[in-house]
Amino acid sequence: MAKLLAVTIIVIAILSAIPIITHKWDLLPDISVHGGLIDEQISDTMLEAGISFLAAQFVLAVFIWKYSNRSKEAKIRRFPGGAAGLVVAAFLLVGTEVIALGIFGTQAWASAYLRPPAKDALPIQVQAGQFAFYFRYPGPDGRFGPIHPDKISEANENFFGLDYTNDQASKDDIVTAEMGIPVNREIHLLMHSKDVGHSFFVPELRVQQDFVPGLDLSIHFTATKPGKYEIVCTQLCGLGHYNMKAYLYVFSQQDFDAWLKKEEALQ
Amino acid sequence: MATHAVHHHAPPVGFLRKYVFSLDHKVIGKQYYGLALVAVFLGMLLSWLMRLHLGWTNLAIPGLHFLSKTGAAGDVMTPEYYLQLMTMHGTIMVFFVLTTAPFAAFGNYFLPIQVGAEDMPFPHFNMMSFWVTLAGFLVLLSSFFVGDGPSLAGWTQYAPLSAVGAVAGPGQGTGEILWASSIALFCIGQLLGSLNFIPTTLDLRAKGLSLGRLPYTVWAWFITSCMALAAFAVLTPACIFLILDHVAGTSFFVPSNLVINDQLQPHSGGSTLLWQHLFWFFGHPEVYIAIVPGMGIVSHILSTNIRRPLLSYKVIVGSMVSIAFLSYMVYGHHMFVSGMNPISALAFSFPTLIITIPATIIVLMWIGSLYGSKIRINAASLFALGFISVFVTGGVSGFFLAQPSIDIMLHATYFVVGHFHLVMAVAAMFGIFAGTYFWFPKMFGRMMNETLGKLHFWLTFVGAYAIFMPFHYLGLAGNVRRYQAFVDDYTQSLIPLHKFITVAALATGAAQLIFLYNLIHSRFWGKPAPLNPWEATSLEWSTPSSPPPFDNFGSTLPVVYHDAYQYGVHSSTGDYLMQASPEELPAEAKE
Amino acid sequence: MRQHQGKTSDSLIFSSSVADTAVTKAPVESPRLGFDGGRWDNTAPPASLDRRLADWSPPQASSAIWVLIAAIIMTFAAISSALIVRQGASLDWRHLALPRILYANTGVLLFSSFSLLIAGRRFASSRFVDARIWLYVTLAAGLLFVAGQWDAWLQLRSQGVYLATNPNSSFFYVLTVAHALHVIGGICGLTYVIRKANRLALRKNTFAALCRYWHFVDLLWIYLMVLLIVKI
Amino acid sequence: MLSKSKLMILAAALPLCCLWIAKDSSGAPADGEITGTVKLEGTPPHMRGIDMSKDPYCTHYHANSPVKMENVVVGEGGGLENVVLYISEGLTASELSKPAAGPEPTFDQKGCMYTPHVLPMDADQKFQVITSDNTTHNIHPLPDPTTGNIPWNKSQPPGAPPIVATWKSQEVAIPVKCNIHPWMHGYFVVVKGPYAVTDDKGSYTIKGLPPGNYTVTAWQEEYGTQAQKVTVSAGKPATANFTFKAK
Repeated sequence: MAKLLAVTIIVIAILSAIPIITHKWDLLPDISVHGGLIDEQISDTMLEAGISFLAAQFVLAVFIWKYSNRSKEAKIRRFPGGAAGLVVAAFLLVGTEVIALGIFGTQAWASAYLRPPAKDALPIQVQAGQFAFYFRYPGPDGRFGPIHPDKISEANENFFGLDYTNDQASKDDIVTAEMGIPVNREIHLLMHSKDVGHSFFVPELRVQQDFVPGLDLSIHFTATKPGKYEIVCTQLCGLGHYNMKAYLYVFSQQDFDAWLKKEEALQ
Repeated sequence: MATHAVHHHAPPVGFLRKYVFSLDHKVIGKQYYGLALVAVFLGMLLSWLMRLHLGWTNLAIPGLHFLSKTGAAGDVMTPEYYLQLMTMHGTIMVFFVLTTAPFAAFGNYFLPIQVGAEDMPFPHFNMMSFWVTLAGFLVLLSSFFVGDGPSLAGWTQYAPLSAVGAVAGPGQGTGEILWASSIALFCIGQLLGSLNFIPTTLDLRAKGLSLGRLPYTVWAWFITSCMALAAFAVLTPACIFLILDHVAGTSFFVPSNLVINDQLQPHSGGSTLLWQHLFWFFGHPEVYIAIVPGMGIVSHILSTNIRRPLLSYKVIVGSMVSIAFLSYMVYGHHMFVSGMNPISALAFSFPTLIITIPATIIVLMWIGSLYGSKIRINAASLFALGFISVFVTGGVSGFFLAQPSIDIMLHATYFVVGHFHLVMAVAAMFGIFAGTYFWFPKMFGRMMNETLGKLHFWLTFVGAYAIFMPFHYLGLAGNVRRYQAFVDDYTQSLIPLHKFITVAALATGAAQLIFLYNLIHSRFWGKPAPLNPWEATSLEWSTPSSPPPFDNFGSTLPVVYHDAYQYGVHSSTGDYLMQASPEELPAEAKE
Repeated sequence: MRQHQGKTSDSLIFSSSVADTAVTKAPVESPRLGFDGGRWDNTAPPASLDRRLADWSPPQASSAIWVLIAAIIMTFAAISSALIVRQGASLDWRHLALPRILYANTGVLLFSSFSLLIAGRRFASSRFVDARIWLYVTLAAGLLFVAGQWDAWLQLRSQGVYLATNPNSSFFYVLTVAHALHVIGGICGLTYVIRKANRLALRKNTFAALCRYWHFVDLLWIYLMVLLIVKI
Repeated sequence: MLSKSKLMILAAALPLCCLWIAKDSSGAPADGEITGTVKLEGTPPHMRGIDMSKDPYCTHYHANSPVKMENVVVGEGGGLENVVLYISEGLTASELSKPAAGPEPTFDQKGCMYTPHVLPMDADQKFQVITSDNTTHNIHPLPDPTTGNIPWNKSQPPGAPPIVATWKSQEVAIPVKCNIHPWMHGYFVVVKGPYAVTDDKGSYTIKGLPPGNYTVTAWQEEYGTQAQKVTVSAGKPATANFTFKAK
């Protein structure tokens, strides 16, 4: 029975490792500038975690195999080095390992969060609500009109609560239901939630940030590969959470301008 | 106040006093165990329904509409009903199973016995603790039957979704208020529990039982009650704030200018992050409240079944203590992408990484102790060994989630679900199973069926991995948690994996029925248990009978002469020496 | 063995002579091991074992009180930090003119602690009649404090300041009501102590525990007053 | 003090009176009609196109028929669609309490739009919400809490059975929306007594009215209500035309 347990543990460990090694289910391809560091960090961590995982399971299995149902007079032996050795090992191996991970990880985090957006970053505002994203482009004047919560009305398709009659800045704002961005240009995303907590997650972009109601946050990123991607909500926001999504189109600059023209016509 | 300290030690008379409103810590422990048993099977049923729905989204589950007229008309689960089941599953499991079973149930039953006391110092508080907790459980269940069902905001209940009321979704009105009240009651119940556990450990120890001689379990329960003290004392006001935001129109958690369904909400200026801070300050220690008793139980059972003391008593206890301390400095890692200051994210990241060190040390102590030992295989030891394997597996995925940069990718994905299910849920359950197989003879005076127990272990061990390992792959592929269906294009390829998980979950769940049968059958028809079936040393095996008499040790209380794990020695009884036996060991035999 | 453990640190609070009469009047169960707490020798190992393992443990009543106090501190710490976060979260924070009576209540509560101290002194010098009088005085002061708080709430209501009027009023009510509930808890304890004292069956630990709790709730109120004055 | 015989007479008379009153009110033939048209004067407001790209099913459904908002729908000749007309004054108690005739009003979810956009119904009349879509919707009516109508919020997965409900008190009008598809919104108009809704030409007919003087009220979601006094006589239908001014 004990030997069976040992074998089972080893088999399970190997089976668990195979999909990771063969990249059966892997991260979606990265299309962002800062994403490289994150992927690197993940693969480093995967390596260290994987080794610790396999090592621990194997040693566990081996000991179970060796030291189960021994004879009555067999001698109890003490682990060479004893507790002290293991504690030191834990501090040296695991301790240094995790600290190293933490320090390297700091780079990746900093590249995503601690760097201010570039001057020429394209500002886009995204508003999350139950259960859809809507996007706003400032238009020629480069300014967003103020949001009037009392004017927000999905019934009248006034998703941002803009006052078209009084606010000059609002007149040329372009509101869209899908997000188009130019490739290789930094996007400064201003995040606003009109009701509850939501989150903005684009796996390929290596971007995830919660919307905090009553607190407007902003993130910035640069996409490097044209294509169609999905924006999904990762913060439980109600019954439609699973279906709260929008499409992200990464265009070449001229395609982007054309797309924006088209959207403007639809206003 | 020591209101009830002295006066209750006549044997209880009358059915009510004996079995219902009992002051006896043993009966209360059994009551807690029963509560946890009901709760765990209910929670499992909910997870079955959820898994079925995730595997085959528009599948009609026959009879489902009996459970909820609105949530599942025509037997097809609606999104809101899925989320409601999910919320209830999480709440029931975390609070009423993982906290009550290893901590309140086993703790109540064995803490006083293992310290050689007759009972807890405040039996009336102890009784209240159970009944208040039970009331909390019933209040939670009642939300299935009122209004449009239970809350759908998940067990973390993030504001403002949880605080704005029915307009935010089904169950966010009455159901939400019931949720908050239930948890507030639960917190009070557990505080009353800690109020007993800590003095019991400090003051009621038998003669000669110094802190350095306590069994690991006692330390675990003591540390846990200290953690529970701080954690639940913080969650209680949070729940009260939540209730006030609902019924009194206050704005603790609801900011201004929210527009829900085109209606401008009346609230002003609350802070949504405030809830997250309060909740996770409780929530992260709660994870350790669930797992530390498991660690204690496993250390205890392991030492007994490998017939030797673990490598270092002081190191293991020290690690548990340091885990408890660190657990209050790490809660922010749940909020890396919640709009916290990016710098503070780093500040929370490092303690989180460092907390892996004491955890690793404990694991190394366990594995190192196996070396050169004599492992006895029985249901209890199998689950203890399985605990180590599962705990390691769940633990290493913590390396990822402790790092904010990686959390950008993995936050709120199935990777997280896999992580905490393995390290917290499955591991803690293994601890509970091990404890049950180990202590059942003492609790009920009968042995459990070993064969069924082993069968139960194999199915559960393999099944748990089959269910929760794939969660990590899903997470890496970007599959977001808390979705009732997968409509995103990039998740389509993952649905077969979900189907596989569902099948595994159904099978593993079914395997738990073996355990239930074994439990009930052995309770009444199991073969009578000897006083010390496992040749164990600690005080619970020195009681005059199994189950022990109402005052545990009969007329005389034990005196302790040895530390709790005198195994692998040469004594008159064999290779072990009981804590309470005055026998002196030949010098060379002492470790 | 039980003989050997019969001695207890948690003796009756009354001097031997009175205690004897007390025992004839209201027999008190002889304290048993495990429930007399107190002395370190209760947990010290027999001579045969090395002394390194000896450790200290207080009477369980008082350690329970410390546990209780820890929990209460955590709760109020949570509420206070919530208050600070909430105040920083938005611009709708007003300042509240505290009802004057709060200061009077503070005095009353301080006096109650003081009178409880005197009661303790009287017990120590075994002047039990005075002691009990002072206990009643403390009880009265406690009740007066709660009544005063009630009046403060009424005053605010009459000014139209309700729980949900603005964030700081919410916190004012939460804090004061929470504290008042703890005072009421203390009053229950005090009545229990008085009942015991009347039956001449009061134990040192019980009384000491009550005093700790009472003084703590008092200090807690001082802290709250500072918080209210500064923040609310 | 009354003598026995008088009491007897009174007792006999009372039911007779009741009978007579009842006969009078219910006897008259209820075949009167009010017809007319509702027009919009001035340039209709710009109806924004609806971008359904959030849910591929909806986009695909309207692949070659772009959809616009339906807040103001003007047919040929300025006829205003989706205007609800009902009798706001003049109905007798028995008319008011008479249960609505005809089939249950049905509110369909088709192509991620509500058809009809506005659903009039009688108070306490059963109506049903069905879905023809292969995507999950949730139906979330938001009545004014002061009317005593209770708001609800239920999802309807594809193939789920119809949701049957009633509104217990009159309310003009109850907005209803789908949270999963935020552009989906319509109205339940709950009235007492006979009602009608204008077709794409803006014309309507209220049937089943006994002769008498009535006030007809027209309600439009953007432009609010207008009222007219009308006299209905047996045989020929009375007419009442309405004109709303574009803002």
